[in-house]
Amino acid sequence: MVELVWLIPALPLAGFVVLVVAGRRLGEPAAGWLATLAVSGSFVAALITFAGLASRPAVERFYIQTLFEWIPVGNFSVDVGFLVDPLSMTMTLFVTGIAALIHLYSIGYMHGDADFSRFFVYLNLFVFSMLMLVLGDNLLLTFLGWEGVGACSYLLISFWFTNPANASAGKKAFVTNRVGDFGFMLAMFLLWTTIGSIRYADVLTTASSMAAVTATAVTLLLLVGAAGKSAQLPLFVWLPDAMAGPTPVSALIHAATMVTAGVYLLVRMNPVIAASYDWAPYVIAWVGALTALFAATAAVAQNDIKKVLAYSTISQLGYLFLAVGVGGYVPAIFHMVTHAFFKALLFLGSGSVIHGMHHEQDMRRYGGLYKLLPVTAATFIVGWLAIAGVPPFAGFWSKDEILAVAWNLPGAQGKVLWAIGLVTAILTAFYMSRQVFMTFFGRYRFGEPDAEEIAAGWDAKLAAAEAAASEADGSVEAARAEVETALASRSETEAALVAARAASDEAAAAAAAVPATELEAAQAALDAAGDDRKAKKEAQNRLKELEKPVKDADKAAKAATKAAEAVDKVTVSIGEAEARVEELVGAAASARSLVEQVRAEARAKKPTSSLVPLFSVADSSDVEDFLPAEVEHRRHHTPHESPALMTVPLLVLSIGAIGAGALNLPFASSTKFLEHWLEPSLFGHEVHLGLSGPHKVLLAVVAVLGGLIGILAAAQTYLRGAIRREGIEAPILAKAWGIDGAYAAVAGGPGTQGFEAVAAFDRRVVDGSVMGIGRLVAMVSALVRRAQTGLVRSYALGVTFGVVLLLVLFLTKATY
Amino acid sequence: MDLFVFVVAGLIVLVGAAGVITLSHPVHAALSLVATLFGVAVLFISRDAEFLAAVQVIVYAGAIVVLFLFVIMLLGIDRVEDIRVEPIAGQRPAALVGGVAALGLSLVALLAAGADRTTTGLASRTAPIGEDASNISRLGQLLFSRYVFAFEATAILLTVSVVAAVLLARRLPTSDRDEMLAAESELTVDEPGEAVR
Amino acid sequence: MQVTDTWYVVLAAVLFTMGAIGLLVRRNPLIMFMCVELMLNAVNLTFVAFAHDLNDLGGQAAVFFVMVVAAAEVVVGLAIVVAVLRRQPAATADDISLLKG
Amino acid sequence: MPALTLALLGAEGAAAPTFPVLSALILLPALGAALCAVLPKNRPDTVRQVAFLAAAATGVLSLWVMYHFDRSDAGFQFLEQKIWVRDFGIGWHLGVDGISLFLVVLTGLLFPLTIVAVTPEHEPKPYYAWLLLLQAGCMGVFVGLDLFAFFVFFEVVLVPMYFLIAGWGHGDSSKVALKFFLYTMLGSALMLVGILSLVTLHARASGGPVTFDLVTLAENQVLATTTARWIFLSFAAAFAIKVPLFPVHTWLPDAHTEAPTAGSVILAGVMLKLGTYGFIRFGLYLFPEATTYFAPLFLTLGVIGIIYGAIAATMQRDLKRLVAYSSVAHLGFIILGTFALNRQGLSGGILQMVNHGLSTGALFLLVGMIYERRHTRLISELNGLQKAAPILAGIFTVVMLSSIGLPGLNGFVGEYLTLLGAFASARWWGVVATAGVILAALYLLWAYQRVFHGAAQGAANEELAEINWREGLALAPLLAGIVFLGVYPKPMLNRIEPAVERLVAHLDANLGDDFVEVQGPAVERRGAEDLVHLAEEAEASAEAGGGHGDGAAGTEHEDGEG
Repeated sequence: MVELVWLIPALPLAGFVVLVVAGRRLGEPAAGWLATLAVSGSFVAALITFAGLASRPAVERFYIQTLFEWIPVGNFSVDVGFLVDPLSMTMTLFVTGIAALIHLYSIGYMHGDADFSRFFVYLNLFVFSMLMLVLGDNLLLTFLGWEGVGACSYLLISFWFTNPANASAGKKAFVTNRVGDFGFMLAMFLLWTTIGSIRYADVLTTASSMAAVTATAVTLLLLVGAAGKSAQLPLFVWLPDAMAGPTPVSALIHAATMVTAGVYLLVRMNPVIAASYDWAPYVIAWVGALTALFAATAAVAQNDIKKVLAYSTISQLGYLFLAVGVGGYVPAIFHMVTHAFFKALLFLGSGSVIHGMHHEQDMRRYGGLYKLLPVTAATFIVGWLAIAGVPPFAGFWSKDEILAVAWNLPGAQGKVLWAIGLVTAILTAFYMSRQVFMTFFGRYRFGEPDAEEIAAGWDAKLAAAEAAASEADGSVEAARAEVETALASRSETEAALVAARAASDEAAAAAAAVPATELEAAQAALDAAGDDRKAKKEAQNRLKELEKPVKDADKAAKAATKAAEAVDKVTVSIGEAEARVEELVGAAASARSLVEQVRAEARAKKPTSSLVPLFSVADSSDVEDFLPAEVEHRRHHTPHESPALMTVPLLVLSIGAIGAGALNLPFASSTKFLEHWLEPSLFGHEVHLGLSGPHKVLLAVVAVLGGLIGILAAAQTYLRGAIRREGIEAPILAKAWGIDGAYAAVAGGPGTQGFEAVAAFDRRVVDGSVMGIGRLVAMVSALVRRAQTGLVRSYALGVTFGVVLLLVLFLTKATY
Repeated sequence: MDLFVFVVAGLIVLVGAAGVITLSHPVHAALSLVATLFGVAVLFISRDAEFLAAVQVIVYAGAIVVLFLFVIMLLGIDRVEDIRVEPIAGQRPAALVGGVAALGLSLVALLAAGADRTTTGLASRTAPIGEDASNISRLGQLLFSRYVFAFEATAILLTVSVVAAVLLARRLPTSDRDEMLAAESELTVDEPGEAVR
Repeated sequence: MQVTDTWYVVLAAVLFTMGAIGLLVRRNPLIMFMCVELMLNAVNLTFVAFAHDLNDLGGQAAVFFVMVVAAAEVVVGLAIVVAVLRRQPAATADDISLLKG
Repeated sequence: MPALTLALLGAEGAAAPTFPVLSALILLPALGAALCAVLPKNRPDTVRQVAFLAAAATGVLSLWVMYHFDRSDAGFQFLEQKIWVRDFGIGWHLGVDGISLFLVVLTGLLFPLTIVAVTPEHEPKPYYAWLLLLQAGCMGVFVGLDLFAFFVFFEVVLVPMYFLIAGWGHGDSSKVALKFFLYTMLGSALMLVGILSLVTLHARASGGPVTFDLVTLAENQVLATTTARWIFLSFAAAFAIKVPLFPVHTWLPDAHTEAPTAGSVILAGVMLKLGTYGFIRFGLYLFPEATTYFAPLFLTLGVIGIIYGAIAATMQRDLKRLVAYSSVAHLGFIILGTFALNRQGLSGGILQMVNHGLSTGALFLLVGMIYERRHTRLISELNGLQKAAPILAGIFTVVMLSSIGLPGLNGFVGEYLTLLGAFASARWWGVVATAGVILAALYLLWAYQRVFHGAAQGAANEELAEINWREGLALAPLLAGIVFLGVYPKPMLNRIEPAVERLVAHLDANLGDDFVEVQGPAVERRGAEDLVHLAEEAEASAEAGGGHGDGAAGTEHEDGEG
């Protein structure tokens, strides 16, 4: 039955291949089901193998299955083969089990995604790599899985690649892990050069004969690798960003399985750690403890529901390192398993919330969701109690063990580590409670604009007012321009009037100049003419010509009056225009005053801190019309519980989160199932507690009290508002003590400049010198070219001197 | 007696040469060249090379110089070279130095050997100049026996050169001529102003 | 006063030098050709002188061939000169500088 | 090519015992080139088919060679030895061993694939003729066992590449082609001096006749140490330029950038290997002492290449240039492995040559495809391509990961072995080089992110055409090789290792105590039963109350109910 081990990784691999080939054709949801089936199959295979292994006597629970020789060169040789022992079996079981659940969940979560099948391709590949990591019978095969999961994590983090943030997060994860892998590779090289093999069977059995210095070097190099993969200080920076990936990925890869690989590696190599100097393990312990504390403090101030869980994961992994460092391998694995359950649960729960909340991840916009998402809320609360260390939930047992082992460490160091662990436990309880309260309890805030949005609203309002004011000013200007034009036209018309009057006077004078006598004479002549046609005609003409000036005068007079009327009209229009200017100026003034008023209001009412008031509804009535669109959006969106596909895994996991503690109950040796199970793989390097019963009970009580304190503090803060949050959610915590920022600054500043400098050096100096030589040749030949004058006679001169030289030669050589 | 001949002929030769290189008018130069050639012919006789002397007069003075004169006439005799100017800087002093150096060195080479023995090498590999038969007949025999191939080659050479001369000097049909002119201008275009000094 | 062949050779050397200098100094292609002829004659003179000195007709034969070559050379050369001058009537040796680099 | 015709006559003169397959490997493409050159201009398709047939036939023949290669024989196989120029001891001496075998196969397969994948923009006739001539030349270099023949082919290779770059390249390709030509020519000139002096000095020192035969020259080392070192340097100069190593690498980015796609593929896939292959075959084999003497120098140059190339690649704005600089880094690994002078390093180096040929060749094909579609290689111009062309992006991802050195893909095996070897024999070089692995991820992933990720801007990026069947056909074998060699490199290593062992033995024989191959100690494999034994011991000691865990084993049974 143990011989079936090859099946465990084979099934996900098969699923991967099938999906690569036919995934798109299968489409949704068939592809998802296929993937799930493959992983579930490997879970079954794992169970069978487990049964086979368990059926053996304890110390004989080792089985190596070699498939084929992978890289044989000279004295170096590694196989593709599997090492089945209690440790790898434990990992395999919970990896495949949780992976199967998360596959199931993903079918629901990824519903409607364009790249549905691609997602499951990656997931299956990941499971395969993870299993290679766990089951590999040599360090190199583990490294294969190690890099494989890294690559899958890269692919999955940047799954929604159209968003640049996701893409760079994936790259960051990969590169940061590479830094760790540097250590891993060197560790392998060192092992091979010293003991000539990197197969676990050889390494573990010869470790005791290894020189302490070598062993220490290997341990520390492996620690570097593990710190990269398990996001410990100082290489943790990628994990918070990794939350950019789809939530199931965060649950599977960045909480339950991949990130625990570092711990697994260290536990696997326990004989080497044992062979190294005494202080070497403590380095691991301190790295873990500090990471745990650091991450917990950072988690307190996060507002993104997934970021909180991310830092919480880092912190819990710190616990595992702490446990490994103080020799508590069993507690480490124990907590790893329980953590896998409840952290996966929490992530999936948050995923369900995000799913229901329309992909909103900001906890400040949650609140009171337990009514709307009952199942999610219930399971999430289970997970919360588990991680907060409340008995009898799983987290309590495992965390308590770790603290006990730390305390058990002789000397003050143990106590300090224990204290750090305890503080971390308190913080853990606090921030998890904060998350739960902000998400599921309190007022339903989804529809409300939060502080930032209201602030934005105020800005919008102010902007609008200012726009109006400037518009008013604009119209004033326009009116003024009108007035100007009117005035101009009036002066024109007046000029026209003057001219007209002058003309009419002139005409009148002309009319007056005509003597009446002649007129009468003409009249008389006409009368006298009688029927003498010729005379009559002359007289008529004469008369006409005499009367002409009079007619002209009349015309001129009419024109003058018309001009006068025009002037009057223009004057009137000017009056109107000025009136309009007046009123517009008034309007502009009022608009400006309105701006002032709004600004004043804003100064008064615009929320300054980004903290939403949890207990009083933020007043957004003044800026109602100016709020960002998404607020409106959210108002019309009612959160909905996720489908069964997603809730079922939640329920299953919550059962684990409740009951996983039963794996290793400290009441009696007989109940320490996990410890006995793992014993062979630890080759007696496990530290056993030398503490009396009451002593342990006391420690447990302290731990529980710590957890309760944390919960109560959170309740005071986030349910009753008795404690002010400003002090707690400090910005420095929000950006995790600015470490990530510092890295970014170095990489972006000196780093980039340095690289640029190298590139420039390559361009200018290295290539420049080459091209320079070319230019030199060109210059020289240009000079030589001058010698060719093309003048026959100068060539002839050359010949002549040649002759002279020859003669000289002959004479010097000649003998008589 | 032959001292007198040598001096006179030598003077004629040198004066003629000087004329060639100093007289600016090509016709005058050609005439002084004739003088030189005659002088050389005389010297030939005094070194009992009668046949060559004859050829010298007939071919050189008779044919070649006349050819020169033809060409001069053909191209117009009016083009007189201005000897006072020297476009190439330092050409004349250099030429003088070079020439004098060559002369001096070769004289040194000659006189260093002493007056008694001027030449080295084997005598009479071909035929003695002696008095028994006329120089002409013996030279003729030599040319047609020993140097017959070379002699024939000269025939070919002359023919070829005549053909070449005809080809080169013939007046082209205008079209080709234009092409050639075009080609010429292309060739000279990259150095404008060089062609006309 | 015995006139040895050396005198002739010396004379030839002077003649040759004059020809050479003329070639270097003059620009008129025709006159340059004449200078070449001078040099050839100088050579011929040495040939004859040595022939006499060695009592060997070979020298004279050589002179014969030199003359032939000279004739051919003049013919071709003059043809070239004609061709060139026909294109650029005022050309001197310096104007034909197509080989200028 | 006079060389080939002469060779042909020689082959007829002496009746070959078997079919002269290696000559055929050289002649087939050469004849194909000739045929392409004489085919009518107006029938591009015919020319193309002829070219493909010739190249493919060569490929099949090379596969035949691989199939019939006797893995147990460490020496040269398929030997052919004909007199070429008797008086100078120049022979037509061909042979293949584990070192050259896979390079021959690579040369055989890469060319037909390139012909399938890429069609020239203009003048197919000369293009294919040059390409085939190039293949012939490369084959000649890899199978030639006579310094003269080697040099001839080494030079023959330059000419077609020059014309390919100058004629079918982009940008001011003629200038770049000239740079490439002169640069490599300089190295070759030095090497020619080296070859001639080696031959003559060898003849003088050994008192034997003058011979250009590699094996003869290598197998009896008669030169004075310093002389050998100088001559080695003259060879090394040529190879260093060809590889290229750090200070003399600047022709590579230019050539790659301006070259046509096929040119880049062949340049990266095959021609760079002339240098690394030369270092092993003509550096290490001919001058064992000098090689060990100068090893630190070349280790350093290799490491510089790895780091420097990676850094320079990170800052490139041109996708093709970036890949070119990545080649500088990868070849640094090969040099590192070569001068590690142990089996792991050498085998890794040889493996890496082939791997680099596959992955970088594929990368250049892909970049070329992008260029065909977008007519730009500027990373800033490209974005969000994955949306429009997921398959192209997927293939690019796989190739990229192989180039990064992801375990399970071919790139890793070679890289790992070279680093392993270097760590064993030259620890600190190995350590620094390992750091280079980090950078590899950096520049490639960054480039990938900028080109394929993000939202596509501009119609050209949004409507990028997916790869067509022809391109897929060309890429499929490369991908298959990438995966297969990553998962199961054993058959290849088995054929390489005997030759490498022979080289190491050669070093040992000629250096005696001055040389020891450094590698990890040999151990007998342990199995599960040993682990069981260990566990039993642990349990026993725990029962005894001694051992680790401060004797808590006893107490923990009593400890009370919580």
